[in-house]
Amino acid sequence: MPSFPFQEDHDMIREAVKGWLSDWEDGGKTLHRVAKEGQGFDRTAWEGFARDQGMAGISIAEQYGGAGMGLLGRTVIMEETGYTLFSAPFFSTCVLGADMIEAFASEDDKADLLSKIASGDIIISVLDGRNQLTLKNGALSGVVSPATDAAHADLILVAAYDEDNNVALTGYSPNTAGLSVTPFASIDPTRSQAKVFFENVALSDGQAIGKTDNTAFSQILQIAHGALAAECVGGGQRCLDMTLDYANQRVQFGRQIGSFQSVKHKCADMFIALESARSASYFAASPDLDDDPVAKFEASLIAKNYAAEAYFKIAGDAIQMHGGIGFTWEYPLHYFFKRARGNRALFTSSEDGFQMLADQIGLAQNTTDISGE
Amino acid sequence: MPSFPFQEDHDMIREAVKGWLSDWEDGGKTLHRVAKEGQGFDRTAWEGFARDQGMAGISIAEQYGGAGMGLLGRTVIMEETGYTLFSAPFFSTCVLGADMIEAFASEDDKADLLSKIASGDIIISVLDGRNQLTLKNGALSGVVSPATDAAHADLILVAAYDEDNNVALTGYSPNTAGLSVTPFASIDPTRSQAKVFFENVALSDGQAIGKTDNTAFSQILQIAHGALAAECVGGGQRCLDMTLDYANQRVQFGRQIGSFQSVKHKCADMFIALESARSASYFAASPDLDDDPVAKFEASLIAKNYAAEAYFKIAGDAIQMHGGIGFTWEYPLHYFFKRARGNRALFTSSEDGFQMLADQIGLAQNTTDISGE
Amino acid sequence: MSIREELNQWMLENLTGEFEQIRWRGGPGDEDSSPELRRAWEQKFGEAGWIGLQWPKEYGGRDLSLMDFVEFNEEYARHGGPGRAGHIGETLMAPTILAYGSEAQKERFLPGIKNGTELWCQGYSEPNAGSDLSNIKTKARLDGDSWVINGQKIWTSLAHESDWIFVIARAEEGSKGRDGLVFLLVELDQPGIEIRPIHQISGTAEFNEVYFTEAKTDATNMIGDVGEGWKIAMALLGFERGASTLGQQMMFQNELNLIIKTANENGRAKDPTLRRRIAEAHAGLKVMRFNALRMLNGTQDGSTSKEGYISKIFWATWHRDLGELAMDVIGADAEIIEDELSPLQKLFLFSRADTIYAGTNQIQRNIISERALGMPKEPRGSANG
Amino acid sequence: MSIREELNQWMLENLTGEFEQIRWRGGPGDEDSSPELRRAWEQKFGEAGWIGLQWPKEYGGRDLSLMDFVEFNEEYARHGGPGRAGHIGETLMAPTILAYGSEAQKERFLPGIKNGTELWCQGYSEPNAGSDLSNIKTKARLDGDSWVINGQKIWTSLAHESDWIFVIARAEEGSKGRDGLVFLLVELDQPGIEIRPIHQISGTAEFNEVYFTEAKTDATNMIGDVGEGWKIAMALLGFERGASTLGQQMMFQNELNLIIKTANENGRAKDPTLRRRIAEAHAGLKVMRFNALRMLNGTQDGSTSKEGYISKIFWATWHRDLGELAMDVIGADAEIIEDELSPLQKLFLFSRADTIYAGTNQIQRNIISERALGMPKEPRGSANG
Repeated sequence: MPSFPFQEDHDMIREAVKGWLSDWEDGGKTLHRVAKEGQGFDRTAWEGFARDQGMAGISIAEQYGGAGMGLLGRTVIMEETGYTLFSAPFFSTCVLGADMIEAFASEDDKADLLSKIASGDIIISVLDGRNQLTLKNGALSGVVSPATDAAHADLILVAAYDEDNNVALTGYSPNTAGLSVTPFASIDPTRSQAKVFFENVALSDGQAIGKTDNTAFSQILQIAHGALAAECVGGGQRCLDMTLDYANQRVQFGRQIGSFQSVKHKCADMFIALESARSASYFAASPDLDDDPVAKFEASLIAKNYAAEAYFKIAGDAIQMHGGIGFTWEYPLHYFFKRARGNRALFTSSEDGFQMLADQIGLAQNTTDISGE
Repeated sequence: MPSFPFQEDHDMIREAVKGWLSDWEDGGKTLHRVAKEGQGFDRTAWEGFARDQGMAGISIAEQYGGAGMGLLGRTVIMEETGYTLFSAPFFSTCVLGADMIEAFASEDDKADLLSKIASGDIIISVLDGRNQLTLKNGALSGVVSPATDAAHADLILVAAYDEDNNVALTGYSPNTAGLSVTPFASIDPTRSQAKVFFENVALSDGQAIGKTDNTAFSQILQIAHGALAAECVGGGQRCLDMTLDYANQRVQFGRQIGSFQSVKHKCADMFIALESARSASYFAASPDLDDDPVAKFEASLIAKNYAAEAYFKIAGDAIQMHGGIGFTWEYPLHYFFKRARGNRALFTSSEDGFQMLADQIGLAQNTTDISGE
Repeated sequence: MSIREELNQWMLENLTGEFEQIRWRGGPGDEDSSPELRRAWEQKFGEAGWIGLQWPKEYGGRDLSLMDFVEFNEEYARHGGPGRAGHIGETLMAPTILAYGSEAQKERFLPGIKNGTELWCQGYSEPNAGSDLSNIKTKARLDGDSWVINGQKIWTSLAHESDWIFVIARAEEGSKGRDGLVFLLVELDQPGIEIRPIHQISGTAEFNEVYFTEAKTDATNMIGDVGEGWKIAMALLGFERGASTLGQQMMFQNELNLIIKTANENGRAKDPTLRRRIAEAHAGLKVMRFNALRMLNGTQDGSTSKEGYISKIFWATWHRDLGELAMDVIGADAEIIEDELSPLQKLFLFSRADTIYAGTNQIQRNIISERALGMPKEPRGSANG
Repeated sequence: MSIREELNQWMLENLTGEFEQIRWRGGPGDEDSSPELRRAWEQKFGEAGWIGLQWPKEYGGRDLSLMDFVEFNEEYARHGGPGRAGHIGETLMAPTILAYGSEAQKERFLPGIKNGTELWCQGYSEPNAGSDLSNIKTKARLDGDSWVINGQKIWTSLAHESDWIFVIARAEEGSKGRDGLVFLLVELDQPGIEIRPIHQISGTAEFNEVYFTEAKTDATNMIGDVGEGWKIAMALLGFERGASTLGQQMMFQNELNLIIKTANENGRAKDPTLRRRIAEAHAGLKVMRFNALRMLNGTQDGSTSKEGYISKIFWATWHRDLGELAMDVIGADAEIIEDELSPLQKLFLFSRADTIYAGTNQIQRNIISERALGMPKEPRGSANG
């Protein structure tokens, strides 16, 4: 029986992906290589995964050449790529990019772009430029940072306010005049980050994908970001697994350290946080919510922020439980800790996320803007 | 050698007070009696403590008949009354009342009132009515709640804004026309609380004690409330002592529960919180700060809020470590838990307290008022 | 008509009149409120056929599916249905009798539960066997056709409102730990039983001590055999993690709603720190609900799936934190008691027990680490381990 | 002139020129920065007579009182004085030699420390003796006039920048735990010693592994006697909780000031949640300072007063939390590395080690519960306990 809420085919995909990614990661060796190369991106592996394994299209509708396995399908992938820190643009391209196109593009553009995503032939980076970019005389200026996976994207999807304060979504080639992408080193070396500079980039130089109002755009963006919860769950599971392996093997004071109550209880707390985050993640991907965008938005908000907090706590505890080896570079645990820290801040901070949730559940708000910037 | 930062005479006072209060409390029996009587006040005991034992004047200057033992003197008393939940108005009268008079009264009033405090002949309740009372045609109206120890006070000292937005301090007899005191049951049954109603209470019907600007008044009030830190430390020490006694005596799974790491580590955490709170409390009472009112204000702010948070955490953990017996009425631990909860909210909430501290250390503030009411 | 609609209809028609006053009442920490009215409600509820829905049809149940039962519980709580006086009988005793009882025991005891006429309580804990449940000292000896019981139980919820108690006792002289125990059903109204209330931190008394002095029960009132007491007691605890947790969560939702309402009314909803804590509480409740669905869909036989192990510590800790949040949301007035403790004040005080009874948080972490994570057991002490 | 004024004058005149670039640098997590310049600074500092102020006058000290030494440290930190390359020598090695060393050892080793010409590191931990310090496997055997050492030490701070190491090793074949150990002083620059850096989570390498293969030291370089190694090692750790903690706190204050500045500049100072966390960090630092004063006034002999036991876990946890706060205050840009890690990024990453090295938080809680609270020890396992 497949584990709730998944179906048999999800479980099969998980088994296949798990093995492939485990080979890729090679017990941390590949993470060291990726960190050394400094790109946060393993192109060969991505092509193997996306094209040869056919994983890029897991949640793309069947009519566009995907497997049509819905949010639960990509939850499986994100969990397993999180477990191995697979350094590839699945989230940027197949979640963020695909969701934007699915929601806002014309049927023709969908047919074109979604099938390119499904076949692994395109890498997309999505930039939310609503607060960073200004539109003047039909051209965009400003800087968007951090811009995940922009450094090797074939298509950069940019959201910015138009003259009517709607959100316009435009697709640019990275070679567009006035647009430049500068990669930067991130604390998390397994994810590709960049700054994207816009100097009078004409809207007409890009491909107009669609328009929508601000609220609808925020909802779709949040639902896509909800998939990060699964990445957090996968990473958290990895941290717990590494900790259990270590605790059962390491002997101090004449006992496995895993027999000490302080270690056992910390592992129990990690497990509680992990399974809670898993419930939050699965809830947001639950097909029950498919017809209720507001409920799905709220569930995604909960999932992303709850799971990101849990992952950071689990990863920090994992380092602590490992003692000295936990904070060495050689032992790959720190990559997970860094990813956890990055995920807490990616898109919205947990603080802003929970404040948004407070609005959502009907708590009266202050009228003043209290966030920084 | 006396323990830093105390002197020999402080240690002597502590020994004397400790024994007397322990006899009073009688292993929790007296707390049950006080709770049953519903006054939160043991008059006989107070008279014994204040008059016969001469403890009311511990920090009053010698020229007014006190012992002149400074803030460290009253720290000793507050710690020990906190250890036993001594149900008497030492804090209201000998700390809050005395500080107000010391800071704002004329020399004549000081001579009169401070010596009455020192001799244990007067009970004072101090009401901060700045936001609750309005002045119209020379008379005050409104309700102040909670008003600690007002139900049995001989003198009610009321702070309210005057026409110039200064703070006027006026002393009233509880029999003053238009003033009425209604005691209420509090979750913490060992402390006396009331609501005090003002219906056109003429300023001229009271004794004008003094005037000051708002900032100076807030400072003095905060410094007085800093003494609550010592009460929290005393109460926290009692919770830890009860927990250690229990953990060393109770056997489960064939071992004293105090030998389990989860219990040991929780007790260690309680001790860390307690000793930190103690440092905060002693720091605020340190004679080094006597010439620096701003530093003393800040230290009091830290002490009260830091120690109140610590006490609440310690008391909650103490209940948890006791298991079933910890949440029974019969076992007196819950009185300490309730006092801890009350102290967190008394005067200012910890949240407001830390926000004030943020101002104090130079963090830019928002202009909007974010607190409730 | 779905079960939800059926119940909705019935609640609209029946949670009326005198029963209005127990709407939203009788939850954890409030179980002492209006006991007689709640007993009457239990009978009315039973007469309407709402008790034992998941039981097999041959015992008067409807063999209701899990998801339908979930809906049923949610609907009940949505109406503010009173805390069920018969919940220990329905959710713990009945599944145990169905799984381990004889045909005669099923016939004797299931109808009283189903009709709401016989209320049950639980006799597990003892003064010296709190977290260490196997350290049972209460003794039972067979004397002719009767078991004769001597000893003391503690933390027995609602014993003073119940008709029967199930008891684990030591039947073999000199046996230790999990061996030699029996699981007995005992009528409370008899000279050999004395019930003394334990007043809690909230001043109320849901819990009791129950003293057995030559108390008797018929020899036929043993579930399983001599020496099987531990196995049956543990199976019963397994049922505690069942679908009733979803009903409990709806009670929690009601409490959270009250907190949100309070915060909006007194303006503290605008305080970012409280906003965040309330939002986190809301998120926690959603997590709890989905975790329960995972758990219930994972196993349906009283055993515990891996994620099921987090259920108790998660809700207990969440609920305790909610109590602290409630007081902070009320603000300075939180200390004032008008007439009696308000529901949020009760929540604050009673929820301190949540992380202790039915396995403290510390015991839960032991269980999780050993059973869900397979970590090594601690060495036992030498005293009597 | 007070010691504070004396030092103020000197710092104004000397922390200048090339040394400007190491102002504020070289604290924990930043100890790899400009090692040569900091070695030069240590010598300059020593030449000025600032090292060994608390030592007796006969060994070149000034017998400085505790409170004066506190002021001295505060003043040094106030100027952003560089992390001291010689701090292990001055604060750990020297007091140990003064307390347990022979007259000859004092004459041989104190001047190098005092002049800033000989830097020390610590050889305690081993790969299989992390928290369980007594499980030492490194061996020493006396061969003529020399001790010959074989084994491996780990987590040795700054071994690659040091001249000497002090080592605990097992001198009696077959001895266990705390018995049979010696405390040896060993010169690092010799063929029998290999130093390998351990790269940390921050990418920098303060810590090292040190391998001993037939390494030698003169027989006279043993402090105490064979079998006294444990006693001396523990006494040395006692000195770790000395007045130098106050200097450390001034470093912390500088970090906190940088966070406050950042928050004011980027506007996050107005976020109530961050405001509260920053205010709590400030309160924690004041508490730490007063706790240190209580501790230092309580005992002045290297033993630990009751409140002294909380010192390590308190600062370590506070500092780790400060690292997380720093990143949250920076906001979305916190991930961006410009050229090299910024001081606040280093703080975040390196402080993960704080709650682990020199006794993990878990070990600290054991120590507190057993030594400060007198709670029972745990039963040891049977394996080799």
